[in-house]
Amino acid sequence: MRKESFLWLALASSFLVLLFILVPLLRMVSAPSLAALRATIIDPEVLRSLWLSLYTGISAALICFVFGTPLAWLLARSEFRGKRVVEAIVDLPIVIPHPVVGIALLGLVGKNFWFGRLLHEFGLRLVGNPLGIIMVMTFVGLPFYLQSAKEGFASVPPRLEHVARSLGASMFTTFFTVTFPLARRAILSGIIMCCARAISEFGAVVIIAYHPMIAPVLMFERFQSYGLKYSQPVAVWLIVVCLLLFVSLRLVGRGPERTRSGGAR
Amino acid sequence: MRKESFLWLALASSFLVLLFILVPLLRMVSAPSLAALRATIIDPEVLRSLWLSLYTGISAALICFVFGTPLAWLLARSEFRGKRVVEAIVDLPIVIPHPVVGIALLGLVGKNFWFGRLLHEFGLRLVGNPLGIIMVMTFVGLPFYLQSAKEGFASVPPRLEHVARSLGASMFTTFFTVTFPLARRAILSGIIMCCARAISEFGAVVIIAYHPMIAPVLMFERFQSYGLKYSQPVAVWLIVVCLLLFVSLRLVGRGPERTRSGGAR
Amino acid sequence: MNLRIENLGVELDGFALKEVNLELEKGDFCALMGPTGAGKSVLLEALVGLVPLKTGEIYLDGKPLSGLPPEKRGISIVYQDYALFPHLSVRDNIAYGLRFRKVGRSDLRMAELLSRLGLEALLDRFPSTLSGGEQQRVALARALVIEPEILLLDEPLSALDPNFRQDLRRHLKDLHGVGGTTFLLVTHDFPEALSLARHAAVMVNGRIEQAGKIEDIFLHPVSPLVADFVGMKNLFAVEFSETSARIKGLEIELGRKPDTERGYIAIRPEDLVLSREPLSSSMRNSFAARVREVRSHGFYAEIDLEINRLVFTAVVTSRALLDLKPQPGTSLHLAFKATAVHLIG
Amino acid sequence: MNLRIENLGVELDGFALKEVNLELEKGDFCALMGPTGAGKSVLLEALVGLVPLKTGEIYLDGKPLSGLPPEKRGISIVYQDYALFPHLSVRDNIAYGLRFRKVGRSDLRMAELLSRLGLEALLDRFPSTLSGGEQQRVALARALVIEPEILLLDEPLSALDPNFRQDLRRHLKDLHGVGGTTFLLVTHDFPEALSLARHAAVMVNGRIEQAGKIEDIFLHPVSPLVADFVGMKNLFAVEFSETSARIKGLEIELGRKPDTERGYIAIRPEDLVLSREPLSSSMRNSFAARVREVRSHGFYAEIDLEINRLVFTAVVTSRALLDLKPQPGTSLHLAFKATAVHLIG
Repeated sequence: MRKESFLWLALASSFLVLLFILVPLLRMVSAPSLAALRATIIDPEVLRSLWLSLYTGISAALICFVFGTPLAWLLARSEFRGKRVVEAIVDLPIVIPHPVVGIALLGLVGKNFWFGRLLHEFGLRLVGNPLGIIMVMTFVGLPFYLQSAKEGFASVPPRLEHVARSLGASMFTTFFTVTFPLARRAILSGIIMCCARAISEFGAVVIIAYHPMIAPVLMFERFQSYGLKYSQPVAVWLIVVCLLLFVSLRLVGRGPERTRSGGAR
Repeated sequence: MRKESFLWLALASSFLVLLFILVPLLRMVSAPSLAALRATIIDPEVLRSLWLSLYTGISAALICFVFGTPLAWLLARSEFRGKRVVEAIVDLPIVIPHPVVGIALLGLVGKNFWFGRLLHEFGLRLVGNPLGIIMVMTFVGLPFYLQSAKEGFASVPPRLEHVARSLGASMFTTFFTVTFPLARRAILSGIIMCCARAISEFGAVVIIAYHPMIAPVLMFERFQSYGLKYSQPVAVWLIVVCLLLFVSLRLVGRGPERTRSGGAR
Repeated sequence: MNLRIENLGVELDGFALKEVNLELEKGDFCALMGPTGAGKSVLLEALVGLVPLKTGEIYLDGKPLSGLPPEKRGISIVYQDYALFPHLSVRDNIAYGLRFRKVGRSDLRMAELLSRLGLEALLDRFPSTLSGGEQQRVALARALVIEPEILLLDEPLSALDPNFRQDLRRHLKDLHGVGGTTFLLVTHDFPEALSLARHAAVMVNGRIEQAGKIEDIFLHPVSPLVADFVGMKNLFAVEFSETSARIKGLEIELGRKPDTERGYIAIRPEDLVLSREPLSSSMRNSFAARVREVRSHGFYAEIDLEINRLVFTAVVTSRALLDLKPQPGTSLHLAFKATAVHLIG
Repeated sequence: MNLRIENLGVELDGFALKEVNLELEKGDFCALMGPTGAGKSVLLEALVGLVPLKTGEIYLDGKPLSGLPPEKRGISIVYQDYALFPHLSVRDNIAYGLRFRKVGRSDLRMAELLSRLGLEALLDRFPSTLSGGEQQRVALARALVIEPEILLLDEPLSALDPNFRQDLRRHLKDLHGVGGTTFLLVTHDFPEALSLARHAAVMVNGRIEQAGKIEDIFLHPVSPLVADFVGMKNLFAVEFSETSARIKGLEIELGRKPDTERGYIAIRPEDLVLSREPLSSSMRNSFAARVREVRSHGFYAEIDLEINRLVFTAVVTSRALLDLKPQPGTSLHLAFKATAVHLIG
C-alpha cells in the first residue's frame, strides 16, 4: 500500500505538470475561429513575418552548425586547462536575460561604438536588418547546438577513431568518415533545438530590430495594439510552421539511417 | 602537417565562437562609467525590479523542484507507452516563441476566459501581479529543471535501489536515502539552470505583467525611453546579481559533498 | 522446505522463464548454473520481487511471496558489481538495512561479520577507495547483517581479480556455516559451483534442465546440454547392443546393459588415459588414435585425438605432455575404463 | 629487426612506462603479458602513435617512428571490444583501410582473408547483427587486409565466449602463417600466450621484467614476479648449501650447485607427485605432508599441503582426486624430481 501511495503521488504531481504545460497551449490553439485563422494566413504582413522568422532562424542554426561543430568536437575530445571556463562561457547565452543580450550586441554593433561605425562604413548594417536578427538568434541558439553536438561527439568511442587512424585515415578523413556520421543524429537534434530557440527569441531581437518584424514581434505588436484576440491566430500559425519544420527535419535525418542498417535486428 | 592544419582550423573556429559570445558581454559590462553604475544601484525603481526578478525567479525554480521532481524520476525510471510523447510535451516550453507563451497563459487566466474569471472571483489575480510572473517563469523554466533532474536520476544505477529495497527500505525511503542523495548535484544544477532561465525571460512576462516591472522589463523600458546608455547599467547589475546567486548556490551544494567523501582519493 | 519455487513463469521483453521448479532446504548452499542468457539473473529478480510472475508461486517457509514487495521478503542480494552506496561510508553501507529490520543483538552480529570479513579497519572509508575484493566483502556484510532467510549471490566472483576471487570464495564458505541463511549462488562457471555448493540446478533457455546434488549433476548429467556445460567433452550419439555402444564402427564396452537402443554416451576428458605404448591394464576400452591438435593451457593441456573419424578430447597435465610429446599426426594409445562411460538421456 | 623499441618512456596521468626495450623479428608472434595495470595497453598506444613518448624511440625496419602520425606507421590494431564501425557494413568495414593504403592485389587479398575467416556470407550485414566471435573476425580482416608491418592485438579473445575463443585462437594461428605481418599480442592470460606465441615479454609496473622465448620464460623465470605470473606457485626464499636448498628445516635436493648462497626456488604445481603410500622411485625429494585444503576446478584440482609449516600447492586431475581422496588434516606423500626445482634470480 505504501508503495502504491508513493507511486500515486508521483503520478498525480506529474499529471499536474503536464496539464500546466498543455492546457494553455491547447486553449490558445483552440481559441481562434477558423475564419480568423484563414484571414490571418492570407494577411501579407503575417506571411512576411513568418517567412522572416523561418529564414533567419534557419540561417542562425546553420551558422551555429558550421562554426560551432569544431568547438563541440574539441570540447568532447580534448582535455585542457580552463575547459570548465570555456564550457561556462558557452552556456552564458542561456543565462543572460534576453533584453540584455540585445543591449550587449547593440552596444557592440551600434553606431555609438567604433566597431559598429566600422561595420557601417563597410556597408554592413545590422541594426533594423535581417542580418542583425540572424546575429542575435545565433547568439541565443549557440549553447543549444553546442550542447547536443558535444554529447553526440562524446558518445562516439575514441577507439573507433584510433582504429581509423591506424588503418591509414588522417585526422580530417577520420572526422568525416567516422566521427561525424556516428554523431549525426545528435547534431541534427542540436540544429533543430538551436533553430527552435532562435525562432522563439523575442526580447533580444526587439532591441536590435523592431523592424523588419519577425513573427513574435508582430504578435507582440498586435497584442499591444488590438488585444489578445488578434495575436492568437498569428501565434497558432507560428507554432504550426515550426512544428512542420522540425518534424520534416527529423524525418529527413532519420530516413537514410533506417535504410542503411536495414539488416539490423 | 595535415594533422596540424585540421587542429588549427578547429581551434580558430572555436576562438571565433568564444569571442562572439564574450566580446559583446565584456563591452557591455565595461561601457557604463562607475558613476552611472553607482547612481543606478541606489535608484529605488532599479532595486525594486532586481528584487522582484530574484524572488520570482527563485520561487519559479522551487515550484519546478517540488512538482517537477516526481515527473523527472518517472521519466528516468519507468518505461511506458507514450513516454516519447510526454518527453516532447516537456520540451515544448523551449520551442514555443516567448510572446506565444505569454499569450497562451493570458488566454487561460485572463478575464475573457471562464477559468480566468473563476480565479478572479476567488481573489487570485495573476495578470499584472508577481504571481502571474512566477507562473510564466515556471512555464519557461520547467524543461531546464526536468532535463537535468532526469539525467541525474538516470545516472543512479537501479541496482542500488534494488539492493536498498531488498535490505528492507520501502520505495519512499529508498528514494530519499539512495536515489535523491546520489542525484543531488544534477538536481541542484537543474534548479540553477531553471532559475537562470526564469530570470532571463522577457517576452512572455511582458505580456502577462508589464507592471510590476522585473529587471528585464525595466531595462527594455529605459532602452525605449532613454536609449542604450541608460539601459546598460541596469543590465550590468542584473548580471552581477545573477552570477552571485548561482555561484553561492553552487558553493552551498558542493560544501557537504566534500566533507563527506573526505576519505576518497 | 525453506524456499520452494513452484511452476514459476516470467515474461520479459521477449525472454521467458518457463515452469521453473526448485526447492531449497534451510541452510543449503545451492548453485544456479547455466550459460549466459539462460535466465539465471531473471530468476533472482523474480525471487527478490523486481519482476512480476506470470504463473506459479514462490514460497518461503510455506508462505507465498507474490503479494509482497521486495522489502518484506527477507531475501538479500549481492551483485557482481558490488552495488555499494557510493555516498555512504563502509559502516553506513553495512548498517543500512538494520534500521528497517529489527535484528536481535545486531551489534554483536555486525562485530562478528566485520571480524570474519576483516573489515574493521575499513569502516570509515568510502567505497570508491576500496579494491574490488574489499568492496565485495562489504557487500556481503551488508547483505548478511540483517540475517536474511535467503542470500542471493549474482556471480559475486566474476568481476574480481583471480587472487581476490580465491579469497572471497573462502569467505563465502566460511560465512555459510555461521547463520542459518540459505545461499543461492548464480554462476556460469561450473568449477566455481563445484568448489562451493552442495546442491545445484542447471538452467538452459529459461528452464531448469537438472537439479540435485552437485556431484550427481557432474557425474550423471541428464541431457547433452548439461553434459556439455559440466565439461563432458566426449559426447557421442550411439546405438547400444548388449553391453556395448557402437558408433562409426567403434565398439565401446560399457560393462552394463542400457535400457534403450539409442542414446548418448559421454566420457570426461580427464578419464582418458594416454600412453605411447599400448597399456596392459584392466581398462576395457583401448584404441590406437592419431593426434590432431594439442592446446596448452598452462597447468594442463587438451589433446584432440582421432579414432575412425571420431574426435576424442583428453586432458593431461603439462608434465605428462613433456613425457608423451604428442605432435599432430603422430599416434598415441587411448584407453578408458568401462565405468568412465556415462549414459545420458 | 622488424620492430625495435629502444629505452622507451611514457608518462600519462601519473602512470609511467620506463626503459622499455623490445625487439621483434619480421613475422614473429610475440606475446606481451603481465597483470592488469602493468602498462601493456599503454605500450600499444605508444606504438600506434596515440600517446607521446617522453624518452626513447621506436624503429620499424630501422626507421624511427616518433615523428609519424598513426596513419603513416603501418601498424594495425585489433581491440578487445572489436571497435567495428557500426554505421558501415561488414564489407565497408573490412575495406575501410584500402582507400588509404595502396595494396597490390587488394581484391585477392580480401578474398583470401574472407575465405580463411569464413566471412563471405556476412558481407552485407551490419556489426550489430553479428556475434562477438564474428565481430572479432571482421576486425581481424579489417586490420590485415592492408598488409600492415605489425598487427597489435589488445586482448582480442578476452571478451569472447569460451567457444568462440578457441575458434578465434585457431584463426589467429592460421593467419599468422600467411602474410609477413609481425603479431604482437597483449594478454594477461599466460596459457593463452603459451598456446599462440613464439616469443614473449612479461611486463610489470611499466617495465619489461623478462623477454625471450616463451618456453624459456615458462621454465626459467628471472624474478619472483614473473614466476608467480607464469604459474610457479611453489616459490620459496631459501639458503643454498652444496647441492641442496634449506628452508625451515627442510632440505631440498637440487642435483646441482647454485652460484649464490641465497635465492629463490620454484616448483611447478603439476610437477609434484602425490601418493597415499611413500613411493619407491627415482625422485630425490620425498616428504610426508598434511593436506590443508582442496580446491576443485572441474578438470583439475589444487591441493595445498603443509610440510614443516611450509605450504606446497599441487595440481592433480579430478580423476586422481577420486583415487587420493584427500581430506583436510589427513596425510599424503609428496615427491618431486631434483630437476623439477627451478632456481630463480
